[in-house]
Amino acid sequence: MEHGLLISIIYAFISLSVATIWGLLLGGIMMKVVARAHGRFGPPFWQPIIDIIKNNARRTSISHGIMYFLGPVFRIAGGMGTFLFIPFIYGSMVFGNFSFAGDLFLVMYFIFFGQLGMALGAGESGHPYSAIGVARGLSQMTAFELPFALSIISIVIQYGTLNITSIVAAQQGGILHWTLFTNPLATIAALIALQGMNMHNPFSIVIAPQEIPIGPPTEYHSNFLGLLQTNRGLFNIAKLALFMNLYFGGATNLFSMLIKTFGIYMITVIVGASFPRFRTEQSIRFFLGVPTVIGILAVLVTGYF
Amino acid sequence: MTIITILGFLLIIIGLWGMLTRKHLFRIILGFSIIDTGIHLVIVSLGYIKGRTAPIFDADLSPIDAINRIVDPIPSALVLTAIVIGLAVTALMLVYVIQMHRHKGSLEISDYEELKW
Amino acid sequence: MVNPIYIFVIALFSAFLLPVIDKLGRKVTLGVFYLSLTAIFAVTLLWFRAFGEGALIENIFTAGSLPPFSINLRMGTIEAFIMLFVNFGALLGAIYLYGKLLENKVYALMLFLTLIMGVNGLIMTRDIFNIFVFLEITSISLYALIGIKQDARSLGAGFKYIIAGGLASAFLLLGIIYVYRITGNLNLDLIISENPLLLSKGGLIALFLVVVAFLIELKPWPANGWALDVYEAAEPGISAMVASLVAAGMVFVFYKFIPLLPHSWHGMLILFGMLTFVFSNLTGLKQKNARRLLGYSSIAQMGLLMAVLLLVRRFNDAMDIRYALSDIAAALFVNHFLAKAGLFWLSGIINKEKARDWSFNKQPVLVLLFAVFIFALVGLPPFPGFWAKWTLITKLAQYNMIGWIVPIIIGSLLEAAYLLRWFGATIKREQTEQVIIPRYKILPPLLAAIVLVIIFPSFAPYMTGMKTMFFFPLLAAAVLWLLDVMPERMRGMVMILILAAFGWYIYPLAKGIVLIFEFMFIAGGIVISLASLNSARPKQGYWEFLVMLIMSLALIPLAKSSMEFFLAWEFMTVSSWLLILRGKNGEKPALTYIMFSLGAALLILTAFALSFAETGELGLVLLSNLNIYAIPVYILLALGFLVKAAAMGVHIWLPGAYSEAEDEVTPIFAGMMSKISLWGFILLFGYMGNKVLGIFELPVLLGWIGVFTAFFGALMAVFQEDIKYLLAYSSMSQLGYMILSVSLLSHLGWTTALYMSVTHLFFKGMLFLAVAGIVSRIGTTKMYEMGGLIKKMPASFISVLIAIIAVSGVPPLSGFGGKWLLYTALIEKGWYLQAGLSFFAGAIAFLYLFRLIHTIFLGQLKARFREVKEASLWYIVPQFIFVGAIMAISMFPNLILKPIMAAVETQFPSHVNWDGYTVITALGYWNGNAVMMITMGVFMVPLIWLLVRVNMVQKVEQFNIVYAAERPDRPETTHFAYNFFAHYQKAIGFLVKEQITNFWNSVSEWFHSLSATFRHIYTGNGQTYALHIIIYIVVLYSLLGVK
Amino acid sequence: MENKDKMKLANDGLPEHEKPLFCDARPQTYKPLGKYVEKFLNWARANSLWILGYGTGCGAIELRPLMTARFDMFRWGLAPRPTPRQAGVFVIGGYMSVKTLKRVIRSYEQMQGPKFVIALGSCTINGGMYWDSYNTINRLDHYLPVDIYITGCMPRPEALIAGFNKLKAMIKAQQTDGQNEYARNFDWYKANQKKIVKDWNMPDYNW
Repeated sequence: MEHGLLISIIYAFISLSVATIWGLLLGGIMMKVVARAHGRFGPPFWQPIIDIIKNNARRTSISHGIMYFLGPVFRIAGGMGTFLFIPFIYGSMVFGNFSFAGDLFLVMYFIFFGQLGMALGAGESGHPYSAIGVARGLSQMTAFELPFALSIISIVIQYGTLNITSIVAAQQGGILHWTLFTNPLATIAALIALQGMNMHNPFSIVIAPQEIPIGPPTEYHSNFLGLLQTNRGLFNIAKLALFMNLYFGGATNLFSMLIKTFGIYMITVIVGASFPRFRTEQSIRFFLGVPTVIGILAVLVTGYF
Repeated sequence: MTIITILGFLLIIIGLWGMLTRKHLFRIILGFSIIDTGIHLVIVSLGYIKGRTAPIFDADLSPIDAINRIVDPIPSALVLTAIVIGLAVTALMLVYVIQMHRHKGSLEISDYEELKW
Repeated sequence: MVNPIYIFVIALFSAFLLPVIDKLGRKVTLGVFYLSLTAIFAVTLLWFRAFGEGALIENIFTAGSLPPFSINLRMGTIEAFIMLFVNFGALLGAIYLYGKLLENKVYALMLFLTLIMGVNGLIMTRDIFNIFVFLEITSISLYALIGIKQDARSLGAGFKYIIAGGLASAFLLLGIIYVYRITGNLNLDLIISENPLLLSKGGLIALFLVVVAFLIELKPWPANGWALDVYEAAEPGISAMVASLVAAGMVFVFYKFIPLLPHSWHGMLILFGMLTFVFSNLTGLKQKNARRLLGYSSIAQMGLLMAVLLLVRRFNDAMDIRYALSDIAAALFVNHFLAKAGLFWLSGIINKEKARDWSFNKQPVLVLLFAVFIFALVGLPPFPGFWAKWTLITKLAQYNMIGWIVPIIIGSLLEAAYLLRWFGATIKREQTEQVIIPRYKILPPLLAAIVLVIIFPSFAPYMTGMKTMFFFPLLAAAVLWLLDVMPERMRGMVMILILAAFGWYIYPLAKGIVLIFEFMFIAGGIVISLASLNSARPKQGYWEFLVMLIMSLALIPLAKSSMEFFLAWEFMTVSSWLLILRGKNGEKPALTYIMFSLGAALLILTAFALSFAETGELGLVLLSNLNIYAIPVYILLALGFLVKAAAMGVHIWLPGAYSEAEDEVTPIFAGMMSKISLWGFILLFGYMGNKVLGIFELPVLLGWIGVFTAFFGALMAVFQEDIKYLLAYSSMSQLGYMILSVSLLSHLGWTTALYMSVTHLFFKGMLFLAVAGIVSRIGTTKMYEMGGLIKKMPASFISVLIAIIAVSGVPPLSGFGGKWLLYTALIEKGWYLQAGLSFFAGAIAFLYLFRLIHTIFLGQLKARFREVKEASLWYIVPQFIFVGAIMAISMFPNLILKPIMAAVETQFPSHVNWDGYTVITALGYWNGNAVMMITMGVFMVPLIWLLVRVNMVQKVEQFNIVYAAERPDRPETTHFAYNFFAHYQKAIGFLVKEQITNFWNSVSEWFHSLSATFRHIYTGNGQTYALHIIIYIVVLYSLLGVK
Repeated sequence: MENKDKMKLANDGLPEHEKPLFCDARPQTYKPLGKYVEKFLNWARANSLWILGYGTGCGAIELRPLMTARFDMFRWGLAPRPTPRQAGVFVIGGYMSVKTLKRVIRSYEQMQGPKFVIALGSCTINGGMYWDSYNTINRLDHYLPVDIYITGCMPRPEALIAGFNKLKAMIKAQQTDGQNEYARNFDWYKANQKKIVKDWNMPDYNW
């Protein structure tokens, strides 16, 4: 740490704010895009922010217990932590975050922190749909983590490091240095996994409003839901930033970050708008099929040839 | 190998045959006795030296020239022991058969099969 | 010295005297009878003492002339030794038969005396015809004694025995006369000196007839149906005599003839002995009648003894033959003699035909006796059988007779299977009626057991260099047993004190990696044992076996020689097995466990034997010098340790063993005992490093096994409904990671393995203790019956929460360190696909961990648990000690990582740098401290936001949920818990079909079917048995190549 | 102590062993925050109306077209929500039978305040064509505080949109406060509800 604790906290705050707002707006844009695809106008793209304000403005709330109360805290702490361990913009002091604390694996495992906490909170609500949603989510998570992990292993072999900053550094100097081009197999595997991570169609089996009314957060409302929604924006950006760093050369300035994250997110949007939902076991089998094979190929190609 | 030896072995085989084929307990014992007799014959025949006398010292046979005139005395001694033992075993078998008959009223060996496996 | 001829004199004189003095009353007669038996025993005792003091072999001549003109007897060390036991057994047997002798005619006493005289004669005489005579004396008195019981069954059995015995003596007589005919001698010593004469054509036939007669008397498989019937039907006191002292006499006669046998016969005779050993035990598997079962076991033991007597002849070194005789044959003999006689006596006391009707678990004396005899027979330490098998197998390996080890192992396992199954079933069966124990009947088995216990040190070979502390587990268990009168909690405290003292004692001996293991075992053992103090209700055998288990675990890493290692290993196996057996439904899992453990132990034993064969020494260090046997030793050791680690394929013992053991013991199994296999691998890799077999690098293979274990363990854990099964499979999975990382053979790999094993101890300790606490309150282990317990048991919840975060590897807790190290190490080594699969396994872990915490603590509280209280402090305190430990090492990973890395550095060079709290490898870096701080920081921000507005929060109850506008009906229908991952099962459940369990079940089924098939040769018909004998003779004749 | 007990509900409809399973607190009234803060929050509330659609009556059929491309309710910040916990507007889809009233009350009470009710169709006003049915209620606002009635049998989606816009205007103007009204007149509402619903096996207030 070259600068003081207070400064780094301020920097982290700025970084978090920017990411959260951008993440929420991205969500709004997605809704807009989907609406246009349906031939609708759709809500304003800042709708997610209004929703969050509204939810926090609720007058009442109920609590099923301490774990229920802490669930959203875990969730957003997970989102914030994940984001903070990823260098957001390469070379930037403000957006460098706390990536000194750990490397790629830390980020990968910190993703679980929020999910686990949320699952526990949802579990304490006592609502069966919450538990079913969590069970589905975890099952699908195991499945998409496999191609993702293989892809990560492949690029770690490729770059010989787990340090995200170093991986970004290695991709500088032209678009052809991006992992997307130097290791397309890993990128494809990871991008398919990303669709699972984002849990939009066809992998929206956790929320599944038609069967298990939105799953885990069935009982969440008011400011709890506000926290969850905030996390949705932030966590989204954290994932996108990770993918941007690993596969798309990272970002050297705010603008390229905006472009790249938007671009990566558009993949999810397009896929989501185009496909109906899988059943749980279909989704699991899907991820363990072609994406995993691609991931294994990526590892074999980088590791053994 | 004298004729007596062969005869002895023949008896042994006949006895074995009887023992293995007859179902009646007494016949099995008989078979056993025949085997015994056969063995005794074999033993005696092995000690026999042609033209010599039994190893019993009496007026006709003094210990001095016995070495040239008697058959090998050890088989004879052995056969005496064996006969005694065989007798004892046969007697014991008969006692067994009587007791077995008393308990089960049967003399067929195949009726004593409840202990198996 | 008393002339041994007086043995005959005493026996015959009192035999003739008895009917006379019987007029004075039976008590007097019996007095004389026991007096004469004591006198006979005293004579042999004197002789034995004399030989102990260095007396020379003595030949006793009769009839005033020297052989060949007279019969001579010999009294040597071996004779004295055998006769000591024979006459001791005779005395005990007579005491046991006191009741029968009192009511039967006086002839029984006479017969008994003649029997004893016959056996003594068989042992001492050096004249072959005299052997025949004594054989007949023994046999005839035995036939008569069997008949004394006077019921149809024993008479039938006796008759079959007579037929078989008669056939045997017929052949013996023929053989003897031809031996005489060819050698002109009846004296064994003279015949031996003129051995070449017998090597002629006729001589061999004669010799064959003699030998085959004694073989028949030794009841070889399959020509032994008559013997089984006798064992089953005769008065147990008589069966005990047949199995012990008569068998002893026969074996010794066979031993006397061994010098005469041509070397070309040895192999075939050994084979027949081994066949008897294996197949008798195999046939025993299906046996339900207790005494017939013992009969099978006796016959098997005789087969083994016979094979051993011939095998030792092949040792090149005369010294070795002597040692082998005393260390193997004598040990086997004593072991079998006392144990089998004891068991027959016991069977007479219990007086239940069917083995499954035995039940006496409320009578500790019987339990103890049964345990001693069964353990001795199976060859568990410290009984002589254990040392005998150890020496036998090492010697066989040393003299390049590795092939013979296989039947010994198979036979031993089969025997262990039915004996230990019987033991387990008997101990677990609730006793319904008191077994009446006449004092005279309990004395003989008691004495036999005592002798077995006190005699064992004299059979422990190679005591030189073996540290006394390796017997401490036994000592500690004995001390606790003697403290039985104390209150239960006091005993527990004593046990913990013993552990602490033991830890103090061994602390100076341990350093580096060993110290880490000792820390786990001793500190972990003490903390986890605290939980066992929760109840003051008496727990028979609990503390004894617990202390034995923990101490033997702690001793294993301290072992310097393979002997020490194996002894501690067996102590561990036995004590853990008994602990599993204590569990409520422990019978079947305990059997599976002990079978796999014994199999593993035998593999390890074979490996050590091979190592000994090559290096000639027992030091474990010498494993690194191996050359010829390097690969087999490597594979055998690895297999043994894999079984202990419950790796994929041999894991089926694990779930039952962990789950059915008592709840307080399971954490010790999962947290500590499982680690011993890791120590095994460290030992293996540490000394032997990397080995290549064909194109396979063995550590790579092991690594794959490890990662598959991790994967399938996790997957199976996902589908469990029973919480203990879930945790058991989870332990299997974690062990898989450890095997994987230790197979890396790199600094990071070993660091990972050790780091994981320490943290695994912490969190598995917590989890299993939490479960124990919960189960103690709610009385079920089915997860779907729980739910919503967070409100009732918050402390347990916190501990489980911390534990599952740690297990899953989610930062900031210590589990992440393990994962990070693992992946870094794997990628550094280039094991990429393994890394991918272990990542998958790690992800699957989330499934079962969430299920664990959700279905127990979250969701809906059941009505019947509404009044449940928090688990007792005895459970909570140890858990929170572990919680503290986890938090500490999460915050300051250096606390544990630095010592581990330093310890591993003695093996592998380190490429790890430290920068403050940041650990930096070639690939990445990790700062546990900073991660913790940041996590706490980002946790506080939203928490404060919620707390600011906490006023508006209304606390609600469990049914205040959205339920499609309805109200929930019952918690049971609202709690989503059963078949939690149904969709996962649908997707990839096919991977965990019970194929491996089915495989092992069919292995068991095959053996039982084989057993059922083979035992059908025992038709029960005396004639068939006679035919068996004839066929046996013919087959042996043609196979021996007597031409 | 006495005061505190008064705050508790009796929950007489529940058997004794089920009483601990339900919260027995009374609903509270809430004061608005500072003027400008509340104004801002009301703006947000008005522009993010999450609907709990209770399609019990035939009127609900006109609710669905709102989500289609033709009517596109999303552009006004309206969105359907599958759980009452998260919804802010309760749309009652027409006639209310005795059986559904119970569920509607439960769902309404489970919504978090501030919450609004839009009653759809004539049936909710006076029973409409079912006014003399033995099985339906006539006036919904005897049982729940209704903010907006949309007349018609059935009302067209356009009418619904108009209704929603009216509701938004009312929220912004702070003219409607169903939650407080319900809490203030809780005993009256409850008495009315219990008059209709005979098998009251729920707590008196469904938190």
